[in-house]
Amino acid sequence: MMIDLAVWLILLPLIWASLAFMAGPGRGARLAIPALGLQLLLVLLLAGTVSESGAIGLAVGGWGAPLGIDLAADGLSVAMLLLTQVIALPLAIYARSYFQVKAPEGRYFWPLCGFLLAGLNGLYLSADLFNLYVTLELVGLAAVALVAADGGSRQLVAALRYLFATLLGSGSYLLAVALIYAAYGTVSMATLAPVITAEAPFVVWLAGGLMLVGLMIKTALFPFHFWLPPAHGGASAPVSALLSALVVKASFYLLLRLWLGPFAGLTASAGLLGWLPATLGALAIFWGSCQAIRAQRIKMLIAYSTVAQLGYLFLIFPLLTSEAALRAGIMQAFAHGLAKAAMFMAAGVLIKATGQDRVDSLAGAAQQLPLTMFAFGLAGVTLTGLPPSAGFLAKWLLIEAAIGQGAWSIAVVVLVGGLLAAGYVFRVLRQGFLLVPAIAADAPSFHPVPRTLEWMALLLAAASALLGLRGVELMELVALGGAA
Amino acid sequence: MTSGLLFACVGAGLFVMGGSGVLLLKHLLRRILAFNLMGSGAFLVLVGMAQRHGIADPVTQAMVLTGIVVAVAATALALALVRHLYRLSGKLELPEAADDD
Amino acid sequence: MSLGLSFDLLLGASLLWSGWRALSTPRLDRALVLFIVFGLLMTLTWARLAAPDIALAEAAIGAGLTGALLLDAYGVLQAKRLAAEARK
Amino acid sequence: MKRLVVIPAALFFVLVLILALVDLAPPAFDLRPLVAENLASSGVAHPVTAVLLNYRAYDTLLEIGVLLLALMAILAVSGSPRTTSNTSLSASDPLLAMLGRIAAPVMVVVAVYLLWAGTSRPGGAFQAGAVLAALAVLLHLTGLLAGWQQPGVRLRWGLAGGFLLFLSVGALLLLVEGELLRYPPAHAGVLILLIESGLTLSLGLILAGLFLFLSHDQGGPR
Repeated sequence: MMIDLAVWLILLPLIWASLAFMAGPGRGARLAIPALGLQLLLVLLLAGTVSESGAIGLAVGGWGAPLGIDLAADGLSVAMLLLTQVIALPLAIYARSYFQVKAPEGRYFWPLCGFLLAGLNGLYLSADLFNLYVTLELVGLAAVALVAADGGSRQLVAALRYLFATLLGSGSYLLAVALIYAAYGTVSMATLAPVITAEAPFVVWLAGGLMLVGLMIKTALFPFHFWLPPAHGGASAPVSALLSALVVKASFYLLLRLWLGPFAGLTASAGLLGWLPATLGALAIFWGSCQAIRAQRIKMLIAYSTVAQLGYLFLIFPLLTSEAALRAGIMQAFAHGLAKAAMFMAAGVLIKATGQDRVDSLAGAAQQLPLTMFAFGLAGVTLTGLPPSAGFLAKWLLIEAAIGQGAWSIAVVVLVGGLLAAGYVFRVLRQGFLLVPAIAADAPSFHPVPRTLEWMALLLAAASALLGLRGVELMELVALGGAA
Repeated sequence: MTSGLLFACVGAGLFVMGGSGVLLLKHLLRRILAFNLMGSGAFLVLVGMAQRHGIADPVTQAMVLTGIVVAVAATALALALVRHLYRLSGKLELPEAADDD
Repeated sequence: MSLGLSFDLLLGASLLWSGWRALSTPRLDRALVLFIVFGLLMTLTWARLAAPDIALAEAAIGAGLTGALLLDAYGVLQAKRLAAEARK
Repeated sequence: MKRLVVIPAALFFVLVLILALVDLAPPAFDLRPLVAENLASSGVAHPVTAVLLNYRAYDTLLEIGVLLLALMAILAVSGSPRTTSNTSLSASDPLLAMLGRIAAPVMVVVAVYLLWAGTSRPGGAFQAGAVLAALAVLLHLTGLLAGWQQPGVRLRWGLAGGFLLFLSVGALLLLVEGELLRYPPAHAGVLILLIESGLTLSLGLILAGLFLFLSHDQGGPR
């Protein structure tokens, strides 16, 4: 009975998305928000079930792998599902007010968003390599469509870049699935895990490499990050939040799942392999942070910060022999997800209020929009990794794992990355809190903004800053039945 | 050599050709063609390798049917973006470097 | 070498050739035609691989619909270009 | 510059890949016997249809979702509805119009045949839907059917109806049988035919929509 919960997490968004489409352009918020509330309830129940009785699996159609498709929910999947629903609900409430003011961009937001969430939930639950391909495409195409929806030519260029990158990524993944099927005759992860060993034929190594590269492109790991800043920086604020907080995490999750699951035999035999993503991750932290410090537009600053923060996720790969590294990765995914959603939402409020998106134009924002600037500041605390935020806990866990295994270089990267993050966060806060407009007449006029927008940004920011205090429960969940 | 294996090798060639095309070609319509070649190549590897001993495999055939539909969906979306971009800017190529601000 | 295999070799070579030319030929209209030819060759290939379902889908969706979409897009782009040149 | 990296890398990769493919041992698992054994309880006689709509029906469900998503994406991208002047029917060649009128009933019959044939031999909802879509495109080209702009409520129901029907059957089976899309063997055939009929109609509309929504967009660079 309880496993049905997991299936409804995929079915519900598909249902409300289709109904929203049938209801017509711009409609669907009143359906989506209660449904998202229900989804959040379901995922909490699912988390309870999994922490009581361990990982659960289910065979769609009653056939079971390898003939049918299996779904599986373990601690890792449930953690990602939880992150998705926790962010989606406040984001939907935010989006509802946001698009009320500025209608045309949001005409197809609800159906597209529903399909995107269904794709994400489906991806976290799937245990079948080919089915994962379909969910990857669902997520990728929905995300591209959201970036492009009713945008100008700059947004279209960004969307096209994103589209070709994501198609290249999923194409590589598909070829890898074909190679795996050629070698073993099945695409079920549970069936594959015991048979893929270090003595696997060379084709399997090629498949692993293709999946690694394909998913790194989709996660925008340096040097494949080129598509991310324009896409995330150019979309409308709710979409940017959705993309930066959730979508890029999906391909990271899949990489982690494959690394620890079916390909564990290969990754364990090639100990140095983990340093490839970790090195790129370190470069991403430096490159992304420096670009963020230089960026002129506030949303580009946040987008480059995403490039940097994604880097931390990849630092865990050489350390995965210990459970602590996995926990650090998931905690970082939560910290960044919550904080980045809050930041983009706050940026959306600032842009709506000032009508401009330059960092320089924020002078005096703290007097006009104290809640929003406070939300931005709290999210910034998480990104820099100050206690008691989730970001602090993530970095603490990561440094602990790194030092435990003698990987001092990773600890150094984490510390330097925190300083760089402080650099770009402080740039915005200094403008907002400390500077007053040079001449009173020059002060940007602030338009009134719905309070809901401010409160939702603050809610997520507060969650990101306070999660550090309640991190233990989450960590216990991740440990449960994780990494089969 | 069976036809399955032969076409799988052809598929490998098509995939790589299409992939390089997506990376290198400037004209957006050509990139869409290249993406389709890439997809067809992967499908040929999937079915060809599964049938390299000469017996038809309905599982991979069904997967490829799914894949073809996904590919046409992606192609249609790409064309919608390209046509709209052309309408707004008159351009059929992406600008060289992503602009920062 | 059997007749079937030599046919397959020829077919495989034509697939690679038409795919290559579709990407490299300088004229866009020729490229699109070559791409549709490529789709038809794929249909033949699926038939050779004992996959009639895919052959039907490839003919209808792969070559047919994708080809129609591309040609329609090309037609519009061409018409606009001609109109723009006429205005000059 | 980029070429100097990509082309040698591509050539090297394809060489390695082909060498690896050629000397690959036979796979450890073989799904063909499983497909054949369970065919009797799958509700259809054609193995590919059995995989598509029974064993791996969940893939197919999501794939229809992807297609519907692409259609919505096109609507979302193509901008706000503009003046309808450029979608008025073009005065068409009477010969073409006659061709369209003759072809229409024939193609509908072909679509129904393909749908029905799919249970026992090659064919099925996709192919039948594609034929319906081709019919719509043909009618458009012969001037009998206008290009589509923003879809009205009936068209939206038609576009999403097949997907929603598939989804409802899946959800119903989850409630009744305890697993998503687990057909009771006695009713599998009927349920699959029901799903396929809905899909044929919606796929026909969606595939036609991909063409017709895009092709109404004739405006030049502004």
